[in-house]
Amino acid sequence: MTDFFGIPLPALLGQLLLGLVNGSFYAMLSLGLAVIFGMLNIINFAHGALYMMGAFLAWMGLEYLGLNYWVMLLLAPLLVGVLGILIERLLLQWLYKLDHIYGLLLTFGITLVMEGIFRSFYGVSGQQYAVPEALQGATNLGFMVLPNYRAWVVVASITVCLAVWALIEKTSLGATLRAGTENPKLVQAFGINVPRMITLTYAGGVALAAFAGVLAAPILQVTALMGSNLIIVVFAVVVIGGMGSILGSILTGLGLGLVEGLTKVFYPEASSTVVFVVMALVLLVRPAGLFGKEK
Amino acid sequence: MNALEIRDLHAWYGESHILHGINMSVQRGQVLTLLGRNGAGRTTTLRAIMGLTGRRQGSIRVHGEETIALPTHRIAHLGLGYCPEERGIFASLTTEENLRLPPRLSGGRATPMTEAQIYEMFPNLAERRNSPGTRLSGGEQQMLAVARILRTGADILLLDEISEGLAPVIVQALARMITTLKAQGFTIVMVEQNFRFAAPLADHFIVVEHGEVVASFPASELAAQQAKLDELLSV
Amino acid sequence: MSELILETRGLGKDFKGFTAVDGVNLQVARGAIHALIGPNGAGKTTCFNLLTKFLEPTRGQILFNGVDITGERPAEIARRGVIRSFQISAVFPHLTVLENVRIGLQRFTGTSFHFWKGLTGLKQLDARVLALLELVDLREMASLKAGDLPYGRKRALEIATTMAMEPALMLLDEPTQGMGHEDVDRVTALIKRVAEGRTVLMVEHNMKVVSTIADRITVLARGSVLAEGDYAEVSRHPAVLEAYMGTEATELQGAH
Amino acid sequence: MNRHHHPLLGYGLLFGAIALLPALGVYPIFVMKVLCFALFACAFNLLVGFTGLLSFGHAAFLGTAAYGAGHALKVWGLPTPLGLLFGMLAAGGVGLVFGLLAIRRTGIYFSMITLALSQMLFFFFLQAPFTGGEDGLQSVPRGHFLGIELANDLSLYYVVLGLFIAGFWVIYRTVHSPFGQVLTSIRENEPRAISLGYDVDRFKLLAFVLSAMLAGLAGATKTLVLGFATLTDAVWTTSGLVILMTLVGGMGTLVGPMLGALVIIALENKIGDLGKALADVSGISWFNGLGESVSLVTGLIFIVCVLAFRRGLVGEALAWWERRQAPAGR
Amino acid sequence: QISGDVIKIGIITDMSSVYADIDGAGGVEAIKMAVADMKGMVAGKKIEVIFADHQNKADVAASKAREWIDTQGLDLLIGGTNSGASLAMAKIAAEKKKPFIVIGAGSARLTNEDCSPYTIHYAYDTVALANGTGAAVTKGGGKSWYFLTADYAFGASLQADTAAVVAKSGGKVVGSVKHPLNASDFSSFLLQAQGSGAQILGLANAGGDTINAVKAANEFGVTKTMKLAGLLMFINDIHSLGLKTTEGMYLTDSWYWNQTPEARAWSRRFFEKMKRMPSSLQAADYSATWNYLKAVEATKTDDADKVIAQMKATPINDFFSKGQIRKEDGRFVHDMFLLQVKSQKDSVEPWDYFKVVTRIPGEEAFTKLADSKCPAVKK
Ligand SMILES: Nc1ncnc2c1ncn2[C@@H]1O[C@H](COP(=O)(O)OP(=O)(O)OP(=O)(O)O)[C@@H](O)[C@H]1O
Ligand SMILES: Nc1ncnc2c1ncn2[C@@H]1O[C@H](COP(=O)(O)OP(=O)(O)OP(=O)(O)O)[C@@H](O)[C@H]1O
Ligand SMILES: [Mg+2]
Ligand SMILES: [Mg+2]
Repeated sequence: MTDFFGIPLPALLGQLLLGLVNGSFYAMLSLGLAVIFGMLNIINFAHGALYMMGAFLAWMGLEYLGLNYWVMLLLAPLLVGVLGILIERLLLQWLYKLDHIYGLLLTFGITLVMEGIFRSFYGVSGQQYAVPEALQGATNLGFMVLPNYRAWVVVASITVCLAVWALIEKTSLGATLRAGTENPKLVQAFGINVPRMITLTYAGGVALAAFAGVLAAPILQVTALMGSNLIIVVFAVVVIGGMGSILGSILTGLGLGLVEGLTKVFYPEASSTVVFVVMALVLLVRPAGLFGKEK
Repeated sequence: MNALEIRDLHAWYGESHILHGINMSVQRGQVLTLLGRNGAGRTTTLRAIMGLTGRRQGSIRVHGEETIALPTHRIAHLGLGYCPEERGIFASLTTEENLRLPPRLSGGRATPMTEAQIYEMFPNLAERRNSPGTRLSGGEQQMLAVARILRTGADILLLDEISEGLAPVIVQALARMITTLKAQGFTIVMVEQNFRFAAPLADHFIVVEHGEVVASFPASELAAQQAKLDELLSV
Repeated sequence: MSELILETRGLGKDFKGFTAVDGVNLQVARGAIHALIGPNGAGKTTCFNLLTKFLEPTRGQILFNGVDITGERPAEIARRGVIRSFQISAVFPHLTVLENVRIGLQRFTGTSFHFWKGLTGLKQLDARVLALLELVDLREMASLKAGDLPYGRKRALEIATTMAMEPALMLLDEPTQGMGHEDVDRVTALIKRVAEGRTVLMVEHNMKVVSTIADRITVLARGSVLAEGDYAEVSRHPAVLEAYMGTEATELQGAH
Repeated sequence: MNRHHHPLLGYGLLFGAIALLPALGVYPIFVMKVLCFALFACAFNLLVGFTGLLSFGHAAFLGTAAYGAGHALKVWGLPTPLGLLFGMLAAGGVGLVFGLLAIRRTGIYFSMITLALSQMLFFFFLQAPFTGGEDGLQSVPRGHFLGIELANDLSLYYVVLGLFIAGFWVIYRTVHSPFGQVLTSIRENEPRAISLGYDVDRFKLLAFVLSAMLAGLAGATKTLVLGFATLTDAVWTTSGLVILMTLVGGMGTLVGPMLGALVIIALENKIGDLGKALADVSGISWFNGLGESVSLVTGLIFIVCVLAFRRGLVGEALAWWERRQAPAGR
Repeated sequence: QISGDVIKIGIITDMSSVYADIDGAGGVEAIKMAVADMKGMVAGKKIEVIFADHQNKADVAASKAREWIDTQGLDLLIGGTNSGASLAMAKIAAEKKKPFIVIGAGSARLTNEDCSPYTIHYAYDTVALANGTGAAVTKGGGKSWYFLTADYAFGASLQADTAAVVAKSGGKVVGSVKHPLNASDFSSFLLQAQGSGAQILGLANAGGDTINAVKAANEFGVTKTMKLAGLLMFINDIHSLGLKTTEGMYLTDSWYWNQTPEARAWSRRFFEKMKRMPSSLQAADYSATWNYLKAVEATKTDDADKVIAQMKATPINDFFSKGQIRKEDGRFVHDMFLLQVKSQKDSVEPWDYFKVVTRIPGEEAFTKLADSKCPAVKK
């Protein structure tokens, strides 16, 4: 058996695969964050809280209404999207012309409020959500036994990521979106209903977060604070990829999952710090991130 | 029916009252030129037509339809194409995407130009079609700004200082373009600092001063009005 | 010292495969007003950015007073006396007019890193500042915030700030752009006045300005030098007529 | 323009009032804690408000100095002033390293690099044996300060106030110095400052190190006051907290960050009491729960602040004052 | 002799963050129940309860404690969860000479290196947990151990203490992996654990980390080859994980609501108010308050030294526990319990989660005086 720094190769492959699973969460969350940043110029700190809501909605759907995983996988993003519309219309729309810091602060405030509300209703220990029946069990890949559900996570999130990327970078709708954030008034003067477009973009971005939340529910404990642990990493992913770069955030998300997977084998204590090491290194070498365009 | 009919238009930026009752009308197929000193309110007039200022008051009819209460995108769809003073090229879009950005206007009555026609008119743009919009030089950006509203089918063009910062050859090309457009039946409202550029093109002149119209005459009276005009435009 | 204050040899700049400036050999004589003209996108602003090292040249050399300064940082070049203005007006909007100019002068006091000192030491510069403001007719506005000035006055303030640096070579990027006729004439006269005893390299579209004050003109097109000479020579040059001035050039009237 | 005539008089009155607080029955330890954070926020503001650099890793300096001073006082047994100085210098050293790495980046990337570096430092503090992990470095002795016995809360109070005034004075001086003028010009228009021959990176670096050292002074003093240093001092949320303090108070104003620190620290410490008082007065028992909802209430405050008081409390007050003055002035 | 004519009891705990469920508002309620059971009066004076959220920040905890003592005339300080916060508060209490009862914090330092005559450590500590689970599980046949450890001081000491016990009981530790706090995804660590071939997976972590680790262990089938032992788990963790995932797990706790009729009776009362069963910490909150008030009643004073002397002299015997607070270091030495999680079909009612496997006598569970690092312990 071949060894790699003392770790058998199959074991290493297994770890990399698990890294990829986490990476697909990062990718999907940072994608939403990047879309929102790109289009609204808002650093949406509330992303983690909306991810948490997605997971909670999945649980609530099952608990109170008996709606299964598949229904909630569609419904939760929709509901969170609607919430996104409210947030954008009521709060964010006043901030577009201001420095990033205000958007960050406001969405941070939203995060605290949302987490506070969920915490006071459901406590902090969280709720249990079972893996849907169709995806129970595991597949033996030779080098490891991979739970089917994790495989599904990878497939689902990569598919969604690529679809969103294509939508934004390759279609004229995407071009309109990009232009709309740069100079909304002018785009509106070309006859495009910009405010509605921006609202829907935000809704779409947070719906992605909710989708990730539903995907995460069977893997992680559903708790009020599950998003706040993640948000800062996802944030870093967006920066490493290059702020607002859609492709950058997807690839960086996946890549970072792999790097983290390796760190968990070789220096496990540092596995949540490694993202910052990577970020510092990348920014020192490439000031605008891996895929970002320098101004 | 006039293509554009403005009555007693007032406009504000925040608390400052910029336009104090503008009156003007443009017939279909005509070129109207707004003259005036820096800061007289010409750009503001165009922006007010598009609904881009703060508060507006009065009446603006586009092809007879009242637009004072409409949101900007609805106004545009009545057939207006706006080329702003600061050009407004999008940095995140390539030249080509910038060009393709404005949609076909539902109320536009003109035949939209094809991309090929546009690239023929502005070869610089064809060459730089894949580079980000704001990486174009100042002048190239100006060309792009004009070019992109020709694709929409807009039949009323609002052009703000389009000859600004352009090389003489290009300015001449633009003059020819406007003559052609006029022949095709476009209605054009131009704001120009460059009188030499504007003079041969316009059918009608309006001089704006402190947000009011202080002179208004057809091109035929230009010679007669020259003295007054010089006085109004000089310091 | 040589006749030439600034010289470039084979200066070039590529942007991701697009060559914006290509093999430019520029020679600016000491004491001259040298104009750089050319169609839009010819690479004039890029040239300025290369000369002041706001952009890194892809190839070529820059010599100032015969010294190779290609490897120096922007601030170093500025300290040699090569001071630029910007195409879009560049003042410090929240500082007063007086403070704007004083920032320029302050560097010579050697106290710029002194965070423990008060501002009284700088007050002694005020007399010189006011003299400079006088030169550009801004003395009465000395205590206004620079951001509140009208556009034309901002450009004048910029020139005053540049003057404070005692520049050996001033680089002015379209100093009259976006101005009304009155301001254009005023600024033209101002440039003429401040050019005495120093060298000016300017980018300008306004042919009236160029023809009245430029001693020498370099025409750029598509990144390289198309022609060079005084106004009479250049304006007759067939390639220049075709690429830049067009058929109306005889009227001595540019875009303004 | 009358109010500009005696700015120092105004500060004198302010500090005089603070000096009197304990005599009025205000709890001195609370005020000391507020003073520490106020200095921290002022130091941060020197960078963001007057130089235009938004650091997202300022807790690193607070934490470094807190641990540094704590270790020097407790383990090495250094005299208190030297311990504080050591903490400050340690923070300055870290600031120099961070600064050298981060200064060349601008905007959000600058913020992110400082965040990344401070997270790495946090990891170091977590792993290093001398910090005591999440239990913290406990029982740091107060000792004497230039002959003053600090065990008494009141003598400590005046020493801390003195340190705060010294720190604040440095900031005031810096802002109103030739150096401060250059910083302002960099914040307003960096390319223009470069073209005037200023090596902006070196100016930014000095500002960064100054800010780090002052933040360090705050951290070291805090350790002295509370008697311990913990990971909380170095964690990223503390970097967030100082941003909030500065914004709530008013970025780019000298007193704003102080007020912001007061508001945030009071919120953290007193909201439970406030809830109880509200419940007692109004008879609505729901308010009793306020104490458990610090973060929820904080969240609401931020939302309101961003929507309605964007320039911060002091900034809004100044703007209001100017609006009132304007018609009279013209 | 009662200062300020009122007995003021203050609790400072995590009310809003990761440990809020195991103590938090429920802990406050338990204290209020004890006060209510005293009819709100002791030695003829009123009893008042105040509480604060330290948000897991030591400086908030310490400044609040100091402020209460300095300005509110606090008579008893109760420290909830979080060791850092409790250590900081212990310093204040010692300096100000006020009784401080630690309930929720686990660090054994509180009665060792950092002991104080004014600190009473009430419910449990990491040593007791290690002794309980480590010894019982090893003796029960779990000879080889692998640790999944939070990269924090409590994780490290939990692992070290347990490893020592395992070795003493004849088992061996084959490996360990450290994970960062709030790691959220544990699959990778679990795979490493599985690769070790050990029989027992010791979870030297807490709260959300333990919960997510257990979840992932189920998902990856680790539970089929290894038995899980939670070294710092509470009933709330089991409640939120559900029996299906936790069935068969071992853990050690100081108390279980269903262990005796008295405990059951009290817990039902608690349930009425909080709509969930109490954790051991919440029961300890009640017990500590009750016994403190009894001591005040007996001594007719709120003088810290006298009351503490009285508490340390009186054996404790209530629904929470039986035992004695050690004079030397303030450790409340009482029995601990090794619990095993029931399977779903064995669970007959809500919150019926544990089977008591063994009772671990207090003397075995807690640090022996001979091993104590407390300077006040004379050797
Ligand atoms: N966004 C704005 N907010 C406030 N005032 C404005 C704004 N834009 C323009 N103004 C003011 O409105 C007045 C008219 O400006 P406008 O731009 O319409 O002038 P103009 O005739 O187009 O002149 P220019 O030659 O400068 O383009 C000026 O006094 C200007 O200062
Ligand atoms: N940062 C950049 N990246 C890519 N291309 C650039 C960049 N800057 C300039 N260019 C390109 O280089 C060419 C020269 O631009 P430059 O701004 O120097 O022109 P200019 O001569 O100053 O024109 P104008 O008179 O219109 O201002 C243009 O085609 C422009 O698109
Ligand atoms: Mg205009
Ligand atoms: Mg240019």
